[in-house]
Amino acid sequence: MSRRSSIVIEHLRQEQMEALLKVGKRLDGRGLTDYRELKIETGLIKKAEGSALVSLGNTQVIAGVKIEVDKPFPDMPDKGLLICNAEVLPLASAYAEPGPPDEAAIELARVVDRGIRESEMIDLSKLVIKENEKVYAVFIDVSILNTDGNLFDATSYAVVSALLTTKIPKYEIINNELIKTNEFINMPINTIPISVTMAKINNSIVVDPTNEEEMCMDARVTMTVDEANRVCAVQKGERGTLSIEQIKEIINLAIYKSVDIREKIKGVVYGKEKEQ
Amino acid sequence: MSRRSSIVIEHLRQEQMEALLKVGKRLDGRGLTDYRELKIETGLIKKAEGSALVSLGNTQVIAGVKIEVDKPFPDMPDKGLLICNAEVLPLASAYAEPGPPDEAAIELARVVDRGIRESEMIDLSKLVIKENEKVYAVFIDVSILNTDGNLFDATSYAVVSALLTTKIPKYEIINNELIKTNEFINMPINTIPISVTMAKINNSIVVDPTNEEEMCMDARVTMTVDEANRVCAVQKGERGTLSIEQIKEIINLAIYKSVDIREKIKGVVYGKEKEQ
Amino acid sequence: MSRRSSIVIEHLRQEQMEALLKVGKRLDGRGLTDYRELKIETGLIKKAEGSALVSLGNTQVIAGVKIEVDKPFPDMPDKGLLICNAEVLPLASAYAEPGPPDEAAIELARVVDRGIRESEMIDLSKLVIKENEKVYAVFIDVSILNTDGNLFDATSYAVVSALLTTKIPKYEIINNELIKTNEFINMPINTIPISVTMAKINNSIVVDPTNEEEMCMDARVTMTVDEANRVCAVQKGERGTLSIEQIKEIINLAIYKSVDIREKIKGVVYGKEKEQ
Amino acid sequence: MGKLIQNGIRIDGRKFDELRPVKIEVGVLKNADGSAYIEFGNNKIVVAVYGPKEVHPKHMEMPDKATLRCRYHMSPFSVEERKNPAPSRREIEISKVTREALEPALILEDYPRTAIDIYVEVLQSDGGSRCAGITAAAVALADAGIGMRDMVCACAAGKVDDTIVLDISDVEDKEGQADMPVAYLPNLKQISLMQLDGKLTAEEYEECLNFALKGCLQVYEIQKETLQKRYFSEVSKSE
Amino acid sequence: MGKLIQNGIRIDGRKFDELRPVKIEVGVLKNADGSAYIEFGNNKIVVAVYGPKEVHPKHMEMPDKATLRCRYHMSPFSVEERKNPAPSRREIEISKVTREALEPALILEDYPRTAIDIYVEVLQSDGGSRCAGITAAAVALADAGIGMRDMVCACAAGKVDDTIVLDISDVEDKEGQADMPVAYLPNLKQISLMQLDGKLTAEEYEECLNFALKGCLQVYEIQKETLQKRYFSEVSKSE
Amino acid sequence: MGKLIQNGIRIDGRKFDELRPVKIEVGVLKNADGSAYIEFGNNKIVVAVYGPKEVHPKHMEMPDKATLRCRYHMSPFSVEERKNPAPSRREIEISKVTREALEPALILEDYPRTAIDIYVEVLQSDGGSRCAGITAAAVALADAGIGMRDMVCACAAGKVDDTIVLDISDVEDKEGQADMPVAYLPNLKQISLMQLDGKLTAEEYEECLNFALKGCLQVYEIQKETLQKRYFSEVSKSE
Repeated sequence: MSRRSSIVIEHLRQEQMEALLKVGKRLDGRGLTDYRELKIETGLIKKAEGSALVSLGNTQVIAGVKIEVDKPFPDMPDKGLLICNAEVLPLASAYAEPGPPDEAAIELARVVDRGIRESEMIDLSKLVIKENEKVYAVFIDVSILNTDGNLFDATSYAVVSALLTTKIPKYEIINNELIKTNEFINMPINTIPISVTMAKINNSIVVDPTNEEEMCMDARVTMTVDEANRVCAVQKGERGTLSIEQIKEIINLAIYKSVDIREKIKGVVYGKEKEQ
Repeated sequence: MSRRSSIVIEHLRQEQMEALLKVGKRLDGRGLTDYRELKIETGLIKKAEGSALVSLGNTQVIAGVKIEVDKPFPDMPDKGLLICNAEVLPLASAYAEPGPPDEAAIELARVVDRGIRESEMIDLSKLVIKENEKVYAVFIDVSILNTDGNLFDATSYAVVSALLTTKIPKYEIINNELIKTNEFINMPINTIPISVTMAKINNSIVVDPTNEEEMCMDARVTMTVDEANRVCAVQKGERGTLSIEQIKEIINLAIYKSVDIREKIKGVVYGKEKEQ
Repeated sequence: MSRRSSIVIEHLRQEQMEALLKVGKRLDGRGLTDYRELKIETGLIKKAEGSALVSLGNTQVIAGVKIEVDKPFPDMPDKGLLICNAEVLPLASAYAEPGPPDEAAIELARVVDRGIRESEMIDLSKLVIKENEKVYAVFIDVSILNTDGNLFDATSYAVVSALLTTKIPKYEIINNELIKTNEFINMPINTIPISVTMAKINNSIVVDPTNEEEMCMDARVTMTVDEANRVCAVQKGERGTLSIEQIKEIINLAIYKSVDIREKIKGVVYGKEKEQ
Repeated sequence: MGKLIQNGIRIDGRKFDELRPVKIEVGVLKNADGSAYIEFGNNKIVVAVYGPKEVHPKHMEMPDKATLRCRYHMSPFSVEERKNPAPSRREIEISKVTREALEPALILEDYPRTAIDIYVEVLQSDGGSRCAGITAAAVALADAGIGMRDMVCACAAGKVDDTIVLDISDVEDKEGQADMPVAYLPNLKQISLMQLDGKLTAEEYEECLNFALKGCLQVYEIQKETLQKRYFSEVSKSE
Repeated sequence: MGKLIQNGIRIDGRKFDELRPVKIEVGVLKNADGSAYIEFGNNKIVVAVYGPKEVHPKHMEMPDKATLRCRYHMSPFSVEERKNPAPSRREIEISKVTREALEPALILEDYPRTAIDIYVEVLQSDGGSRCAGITAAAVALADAGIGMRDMVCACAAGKVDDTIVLDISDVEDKEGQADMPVAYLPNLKQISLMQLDGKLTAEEYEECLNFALKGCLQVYEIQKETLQKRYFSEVSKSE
Repeated sequence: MGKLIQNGIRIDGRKFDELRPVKIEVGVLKNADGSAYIEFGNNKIVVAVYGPKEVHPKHMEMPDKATLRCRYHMSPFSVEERKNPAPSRREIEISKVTREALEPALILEDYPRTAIDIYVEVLQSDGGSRCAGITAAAVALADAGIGMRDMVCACAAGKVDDTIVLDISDVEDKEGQADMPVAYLPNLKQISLMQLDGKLTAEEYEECLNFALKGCLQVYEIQKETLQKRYFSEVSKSE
């Protein structure tokens, strides 16, 4: 259903938001460091080697993993390839336009990619069919279906969940010919990186901002944390700034929040696997 | 010379057209199921392996066929390739713009391609040099030179005539090397598909609509008919609708008209060939 | 610092320019056939195999040469490749826009390329690693940093200087494998072509026009002259015309001016080389 | 090549005139003015409708009615081989015929100088994705409250192993002899989409069209049920 | 390499100062405001002129004269190897020099705030297609009734086997030593296009230019004949 | 893999907390409203600022402040393998973070309805080019006379051979363990750019950030010297 509001009402909402933040509350009733409800469904797309539909509140994204066989990069002859794209589909909001990814969608894809890559979530050295010649190429495409803030985390969780449930069709080289076998191998996983996005609004730090909150935020920081509680990728965005004290606060918050979310994802992914 | 008319005059013409259609007549004096004069000239472009310039009334198009050698598609290792493109050149009308093909030009090329492909006009299995490795790729490019309605049929007749007169330079693989011989082979032809385009204007069905008629039509149907009088490709276009009875009428009309046009094309193409 | 002037002042400048030209003088004090100061610095970009930063008055351009190994063109199996591009960077003037090269930048790159190619400056037959299989590809990219007229000559001098100082990393094919050695070979040079650009303003011919002069010029002619005083490439541009007499004047002027400029370039390039 | 029909049963177990399972949900996207999700065999498609809204660019505005725009798009992971996300020629053609299939059902004259945008996103593709997309789009348009003269329901029929069958699947499309997608305005009894790939005699053509129309009517029943459940049985739950 | 000249005769049988056969037709396209078709050797080129007309986009409009635009384009089948239909860098450069070769002959001041579009479509390409295109475009501009100060005629000359020759063909261009396309305003005696690929001494340059101008004048005669036949001898037949 | 640190000395001879040589020049481009050239290690970067100026396209105009735009671009010859001149996804992301790093220092409210364009051109690239570009851009903005709340200085720190070090070079970036570019407003003590590639514990993170901020302050001193020399010691020479 259509949601249209006048600028006057928007300004009233904003004042209300700021007043609430001062007393540690948010418009939707959450505490400053509470996430919205996270729902994950994997395996929806049978034609993809892995897939996950994620809702974070009203933000909804779907990630699909396709596996192809390709040549490795000349300077990485013993590594598989990882390619991550994201598109904010025009159906996702009244403000999204069809066309190639804009600046914001490119940043989104690159930050999510960085979290996967820098955490070394996937052991790319195990994705080699024949060194220097044939490796697996992991294409991760994310379609944003509905936007209501925090695309970074929703996209990251969808990508991580899709990768965790990906089955790679096994190829072999026999007599110099590439043969697709009937076997599948699991995606080789080292760690589960968790993205935690925080917004600074009027000097308050909140996690998992909604669209309304993002409209008012000064700065955004996304930190990706691995299972050893190390920060592996960070992106500060928007035109606001942060003090050193705020950054220290944010690091600890990211590490703290990542633990619960990782457990949630593991529950869904491995729980589901047992069911099958 | 420039042809400019005011909206008032256009409306008067439209009223006149509608009045005439009610009594089975058309603005240019044709009956509802009459085609305009069809002129075909083949072999105009010596640098192309086949070519045809077609006029259908004032609509004028030129098709050229170029033959290249390429790899087959992995899922069709024993078939040659067929690629059909059409461009409405900016010289064709005051409303055509330079740039990549728009929606209408893409539909045009795809519908003409469908007629050739689904009728199996060309025996693609004979366009193989070496299975899985080298096949002939048939590039058909159509340049629309002047538009006055019914681009679908004019384009299709140009493509069919160009293909019927195409001589393929013969290639051979000798000692694993691709060699271009001095011989030529005829395009392997199974059937001659004929496109028949009909327009519904105020519940009358006419064939071969002019530009003026297309401005007023509710719906357009293009049916391609093979030599066994089978319908092989259909495209309904525009925002109007058709009743079941109208569709029955249209099928029979398409089959009926296709016979004459096929004879006409054969006359030009094979007549000309004997001359040479 | 910002340079902004009103249209009134521009018209006054233009009148002054035209008055001066009638008495053989120019706004910046030069005679009609004088070049502005030419400064050349080579080797600035260590990551490029050759580079040169050129100032011609306030026009400033930088050229970089990158060497890659590629397949030769099928119809030139015994020749290396030469690819020349130019981009007027948006930082070069208030009127330059980001985006793919426009008509003017494409003409610029093609005319500079033509001078290099048609003079046979580089002996492309010496850039072959293995005939029909592997040749050196010479990529010349020019970034225009500041525009103040006569981009053609400034770009050409930068390209020529960069090529003259290029060291090609030597590749060899050993056991069917391409190996990069630690050796370097000099760019094989046949001649040093010199571009001379002349503008016709109100029937006066001037060399090396500034931006102000180009705004008023009727026609522009660029002639590239080799060491044997032969004209190897010509491009007339802009909407004005030339008489036969003016063309004769221009040929001799181009040949005459080319000698000094060639000496200047040789001095910088070979002088510098001896220093090293 | 294995036969596609054996003992009167198709390769996926269906009878000649049997539809694949169809499931439609309405209102699945929060931001859209109307939306629907359809599973039609293995097709999984989500559709959003935005509008009536301001027209950008302005020159597309029409003084007497709404501008209808449609984008049919496949997600890169929706098919066997990863698809480049840029729109292909096939997607551009399907966008056009989808728009033309829906337009006759819409009362665009009620919304002059506005735009109505329909976005069809194929998350998983199977045979007949254009018909499934049109079917879902019609439901999403109803959900958006756009004035309609009639519903639009769509279904393909075709020819497989010399037999006319309803609702061609992926395998039947690739290995079969003809595929005819049809969209139908069931109350006005008008056909708004008709295409054909493959060879049919005039008699086969009529039989195939009749099959397709019967399929359309079955699809129409599911559309009606879906909307009914959404707007009437759940009236108490709605906000 | 076979020699291109033997016993004073060129490889296609022509003398040094002989033009290839040239044929021009006017008014070949119904929709265009002016049009022409030229066969110049094996070049086959059609040109349309549209205008004076409204300018889109508006910011290209000029208050004191018409905006002249030109597109030189080759059909994909016009050359040995199929050409991608997207404009190449070569086509963009030729579009520019074609426009600049024609502009001095046009009285653009008579049509302020309008656009004049010239479309040159090369259906079959041979050596000298830009000169052939300019020649046909000038005739099409006359056919469109655009005010002109002079005709524009164009022809190349060049150097082949150390000999200056007129009207370079495809083979002579590829295997020869120099190619100089020239466009000329014959009554104003002004040169509006001049390019050179290849090496010439100052003396050879002048000789080559003189050859080219003689060729231009021959082309001019054919242009005049064509227009005369169209506008005067056939006056009774015209509509 | 050779070790990157031996006996407390880095592979290029630097100490852990030592910056590469940095040199800045102001006013290097004649046409720009402000410009700067920086050598930061082997980075060679030129920056131009144009504005405040009219906004095109008009719809980007803001009624209450200037529109800040930024383009970070690498010349094709600036890197080991020739770079395609079209903007890559990496360049688009860096353009965005560069703009966001500079914006908090600018008093954009003083220039409503105008645009300020920043063009960062990397002529030669080394590790830390985004920090070098931001540093030079801040100087070019000052040169253009744009009102600023504070300078912006930028520097990266990182982790190499398990050691936190300042100002990561190309080799250290590729072979090292972490790279953290930071931009800093030195008087307001605010961080406007912060990114991380690589793994750091919370403690290492703080240490690394402290290193980076110390580097920023060193860069700030060089920025101040450069501007001082330009605007005060050379006051007699300026035009």
